[in-house]
Amino acid sequence: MKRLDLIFSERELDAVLTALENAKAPGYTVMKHATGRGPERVVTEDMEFTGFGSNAHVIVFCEQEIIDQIRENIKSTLSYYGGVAYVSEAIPL
Amino acid sequence: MKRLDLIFSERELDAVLTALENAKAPGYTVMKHATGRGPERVVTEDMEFTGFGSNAHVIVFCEQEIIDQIRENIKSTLSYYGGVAYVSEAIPL
Amino acid sequence: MKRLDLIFSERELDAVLTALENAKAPGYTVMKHATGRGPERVVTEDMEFTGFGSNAHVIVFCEQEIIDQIRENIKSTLSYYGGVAYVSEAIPL
Amino acid sequence: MEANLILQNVLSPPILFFFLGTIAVLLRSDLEIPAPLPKLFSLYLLLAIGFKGGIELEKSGFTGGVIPTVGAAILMSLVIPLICFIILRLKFDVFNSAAIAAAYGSISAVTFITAESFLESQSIHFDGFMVAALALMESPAIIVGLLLVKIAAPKNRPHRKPMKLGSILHESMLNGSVYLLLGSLLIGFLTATNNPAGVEKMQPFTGKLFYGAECFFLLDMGIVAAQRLPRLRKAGSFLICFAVLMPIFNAFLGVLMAKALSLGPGNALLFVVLCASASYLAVPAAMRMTVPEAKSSYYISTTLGLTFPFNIIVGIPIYMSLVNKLIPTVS
Amino acid sequence: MEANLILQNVLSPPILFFFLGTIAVLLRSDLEIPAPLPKLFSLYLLLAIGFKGGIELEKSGFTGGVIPTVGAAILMSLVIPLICFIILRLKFDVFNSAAIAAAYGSISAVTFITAESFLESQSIHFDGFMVAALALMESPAIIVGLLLVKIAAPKNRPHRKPMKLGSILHESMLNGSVYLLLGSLLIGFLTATNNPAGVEKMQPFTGKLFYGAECFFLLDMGIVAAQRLPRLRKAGSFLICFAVLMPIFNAFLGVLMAKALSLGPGNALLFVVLCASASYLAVPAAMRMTVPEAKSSYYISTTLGLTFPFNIIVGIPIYMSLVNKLIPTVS
Amino acid sequence: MEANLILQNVLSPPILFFFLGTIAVLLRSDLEIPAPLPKLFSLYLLLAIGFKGGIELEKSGFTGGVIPTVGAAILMSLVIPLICFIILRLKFDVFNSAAIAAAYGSISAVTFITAESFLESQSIHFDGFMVAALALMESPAIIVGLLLVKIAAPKNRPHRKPMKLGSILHESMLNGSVYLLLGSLLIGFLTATNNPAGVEKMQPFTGKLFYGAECFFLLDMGIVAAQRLPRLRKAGSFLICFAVLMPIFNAFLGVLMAKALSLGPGNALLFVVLCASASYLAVPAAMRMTVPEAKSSYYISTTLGLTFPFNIIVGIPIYMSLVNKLIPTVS
Ligand SMILES: Nc1ncnc2c1ncn2[C@@H]1O[C@H](COP(=O)(O)O)[C@@H](O)[C@H]1O
Ligand SMILES: Nc1ncnc2c1ncn2[C@@H]1O[C@H](COP(=O)(O)O)[C@@H](O)[C@H]1O
Ligand SMILES: Nc1ncnc2c1ncn2[C@@H]1O[C@H](COP(=O)(O)O)[C@@H](O)[C@H]1O
Ligand code: NA
Ligand code: NA
Ligand code: NA
Repeated sequence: MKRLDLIFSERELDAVLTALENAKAPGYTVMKHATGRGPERVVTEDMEFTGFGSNAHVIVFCEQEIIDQIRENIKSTLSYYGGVAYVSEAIPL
Repeated sequence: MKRLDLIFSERELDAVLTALENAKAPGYTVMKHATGRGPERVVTEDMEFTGFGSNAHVIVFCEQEIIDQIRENIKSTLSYYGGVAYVSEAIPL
Repeated sequence: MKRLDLIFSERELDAVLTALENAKAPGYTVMKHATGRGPERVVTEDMEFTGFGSNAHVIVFCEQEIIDQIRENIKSTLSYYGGVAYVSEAIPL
Repeated sequence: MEANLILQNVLSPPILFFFLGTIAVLLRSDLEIPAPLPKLFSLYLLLAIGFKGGIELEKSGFTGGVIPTVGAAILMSLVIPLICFIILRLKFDVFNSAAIAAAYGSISAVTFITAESFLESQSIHFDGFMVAALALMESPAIIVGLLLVKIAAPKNRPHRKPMKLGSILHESMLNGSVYLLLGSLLIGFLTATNNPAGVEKMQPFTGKLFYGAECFFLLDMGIVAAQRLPRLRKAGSFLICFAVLMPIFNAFLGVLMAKALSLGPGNALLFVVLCASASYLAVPAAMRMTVPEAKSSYYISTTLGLTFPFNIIVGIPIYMSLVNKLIPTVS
Repeated sequence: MEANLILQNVLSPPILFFFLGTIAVLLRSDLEIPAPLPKLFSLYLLLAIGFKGGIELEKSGFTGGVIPTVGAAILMSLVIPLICFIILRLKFDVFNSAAIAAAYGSISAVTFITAESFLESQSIHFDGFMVAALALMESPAIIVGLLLVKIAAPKNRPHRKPMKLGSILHESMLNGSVYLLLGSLLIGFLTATNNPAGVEKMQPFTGKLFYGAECFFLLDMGIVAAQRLPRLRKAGSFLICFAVLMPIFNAFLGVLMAKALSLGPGNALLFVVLCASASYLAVPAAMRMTVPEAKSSYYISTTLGLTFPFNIIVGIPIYMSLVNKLIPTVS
Repeated sequence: MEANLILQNVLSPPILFFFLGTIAVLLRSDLEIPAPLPKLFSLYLLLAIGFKGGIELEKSGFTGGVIPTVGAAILMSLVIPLICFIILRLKFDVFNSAAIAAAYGSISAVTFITAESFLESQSIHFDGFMVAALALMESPAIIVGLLLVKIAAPKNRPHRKPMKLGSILHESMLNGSVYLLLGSLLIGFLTATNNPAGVEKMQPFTGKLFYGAECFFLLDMGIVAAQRLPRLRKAGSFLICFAVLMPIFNAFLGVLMAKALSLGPGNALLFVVLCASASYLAVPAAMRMTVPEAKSSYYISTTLGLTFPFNIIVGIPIYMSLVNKLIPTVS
């Protein structure tokens, strides 16, 4: 099994969750109110104070095939609005 | 060293933490207010708005033996009320 | 690529972020309001109720060299005030 | 006349703010009230209605209609889930039927508050002890729901913890919102009895601020309800009809009971609203933990996405004119 | 006389709490107002100024100066970004220039509130319809900013989604804070028209509580502004000068326009403050999503770290004496 | 008479809500006030008592007993930790003894507030400058605690950063709650001096709302205190006795000092309460960062789980009758 970590602007949450649903992800977990800094933009921390502009951290545990399907849908969102996506190994307890 | 990620209803937090203590986990971190969706139930997101029903995300860094002990105590809680548990590798910095 | 998870008192956040900047980390994500328990101190949960004393969870995706540089700056902070730091593997999506 | 009442209701600030929230979702505005701020308002509202109810209860005392009315309210919260269960079993399994039935047997505090505001705007008197009825209708409905599951579906539950009566009672009585409401009622009562100055000093917080906080909370409820609406479509037309027709049917039951109790028009409306409204907080929270087999999207999208808006927008004025028709006022 | 006005302004509770927040950061105190509490106050303030504005709008009606004043305000929010853009292009690329320009064309609701409190403390009359101007100046500035990007920089944007007019309008009009402000204005208006008792019942929440909540929010703004300040140094001296001189220039434009509209001194000051203030909420949120190429640290550290404090501390009293000088009052 | 005072105290809304929170935990209800909502109330209460204290301080001026009383309060916050330290060293190491001692030398703002409400309900006069004493007792206790660590335990601290005097002062003076309290006091004073209208406009927020917000916060404190209680059992009987007997001893010291200062009964009670109460906010936050070797469960479970409830429930009325006995009122 794989673990996918997605971190991106909360504003894109609906788009990303729809992409996950379309890729038939078996489930996901969303943590809001994350802040941070990316390579180009000192974005999110600047704007957290009003509730605008903070990030969402989404975790998906799923099989490799689903990761492959998620990739296409999500990459364009992340490249436009910023955000990161990383995959690592995970074994069910 | 291993990293254990547990995601489950906040309501079960006490039960899970007690299980961790009993298994002699060296420590743990709790993040509340996580929402999400599981394979069967569109549960948590539906109920976050009132503060009821959101998830907790618990991270434990520990040795394999402790993982083995945690497994038994926790599996029944997760299978009844829902939730996920995954293990991955982690090296102390 | 590596994934670094740092968990420590929110009070040390500025010091840790400065250390990350100095190590030229390409970015990071901060999640506040984490609580927990460590091997020696039953600290954080006790104090979350007032907003003092909760932990921050910082995630950094970066190359091994940067991890090496982060290590030195951060270890002293974590050993004094408590906290954990673990590294694992991560592949960009 | 109904149309007139509906219009007056719709043009009150709480309902207007509810619409503002709903429309925000429909237009895809990014207006959001982030957690846990809505919880602040829901805790505040429970504390304030409980406290105010306790003060009124002390004024009215336990004489007259108090005991029979509260008793009748508890009876309704036991009977209504049974009727709902029978109807729902036509389409759903035991788990889902029991969970939805429990929600409709229970009450919605915000619907109740909205009805109170409506009565105040019409200068119609009502009694504080109705809050006691509100507080006492939540637990029985949960108990009936869980007993229905226990009786009708013991064998279908593989790998499940056995449900004990103790934990059923615990879940139903010590639910956070039931507990806070009853506790504040008691505190209000004790304060009014022993400490009139304390009542005075609480007034700016629990009294004056209430209407504004209600508006703010309804703004959030509008957002939340509109977010639940699309899921209702997935739930199918049976549930959609149920979510509108069942409250009306329960309102009829309520009016008949109110007539039998010879309640005044204000209390009668509140009684009817308690019967017609459905819980989207306490009951779902309890069901999620104790009947995990039931789909929460069913019981939440119906109660919150449809029944709640229906009741506060058109239900309350309709029930009012029903009350006016069926219960003759002594002039 | 200006010094006297400045002193009076600085010694008012909102400004004192702003300083308290600023100094907390400078002294490295750990005073913090954790998210999402500031959001609670910003939502509350928007709801309350909208609602109160709607009530006043109903009182004054749409006669007299309402339409021309609001029209002029919209015009200013279209013209100011163009001027700013031209100046900023001397130093910055199209993306950054357009984003900063949009911020200065738009408004800061908290600056507006502070100016209202200032006028009240001076017992100078102003009209509620100015809130309508406030609400209507946000969107045009965003539209101009996005159009500037669309026109001036289509080819430099590799791999970017094409920006559609529809989504530009959506982003500018349905932004959470614009939406809440306009919606509350409408609700206030409707309530005042149809339901005077409702106005009365909202008063403790939207009226009485306002000043205190403003102080609390300004405490947070002080913290946030001081945290942004160091980044401004990185942004360079051009932007630092821009952040102080541009508001003064815009204030001059505003005074001339106010004179042309023959506004009374209270309305004139509010008009000037709208021109001089810059947005650090709605516009940055919109720009971050639609012009991700622009550096948010530029448009936030200027508007929030410098222009905002400048305006509320010394700007408002200076603009007041400017108004007093240039617009003779009928005595 | 004491029993009567205790009963009156226990039947006031703040204490009743405290019980409601405590019982919720004991009965395992899921009532919860999620973070950061309690922080909202604690910030609000600090701001409001500071501001109101500042206004009162302006009224009373710095004449009469102000300077000696505040001086005596500071003295107590220096002496009490020393006494506590000696007693605690019988059982604990330097780190834990110093941390607990500092907590008992410092104060609990909520205990102070509850005492003020108690006095108001008894119509006993007290002076606003007591808030200044409250604000000024926190830092010295922290300083003593840290100096005790520095002096008594330099060699036992391997791998630790050297503790500098500068950072001790910083930690003790610029702690968020001390800072907000002192800052609001100053703002209240400045506003009362220069801007009486501003005082009036703050009144609904800082004055009227206070009692209700206090109740809400005490509901949360009840939950939190009850959650800490079980850990106290682990801490052992020495600490349990300490947590009840030490406040009583400190109260005696306080009464003697109050007599020496010839304070009126209201001020005397507040003075005694300052001596008897222990900090569970500022001091623990400071100790956690500067003396990480001390077990926070010790200093939090004693101060919050036992001393705080003891003081607000039975302590205040007992201290009142002590004051009444030892300090004869001029009739
Ligand atoms: N290397 C990284 N490690 C962890 N989080 C990151 C990293 N880079 C970016 N992020 C997160 O992704 C968000 C968007 O980054 P960006 O794409 O640069 O706008 C940031 O605010 C961070 O929260
Ligand atoms: N595949 C998954 N990946 C990440 N989180 C999950 C996954 N499945 C379930 N969860 C989380 O676990 C919670 C409970 O799921 P369930 O067991 O289906 O009720 C969900 O609300 C999610 O937060
Ligand atoms: N083994 C662990 N696994 C996960 N989190 C931990 C672990 N140990 C410590 N932590 C986190 O680090 C914080 C500080 O721990 P300590 O260094 O013991 O004070 C705790 O409050 C936890 O949030
Ligand atoms: Na019902
Ligand atoms: Na402007
Ligand atoms: Na003390």
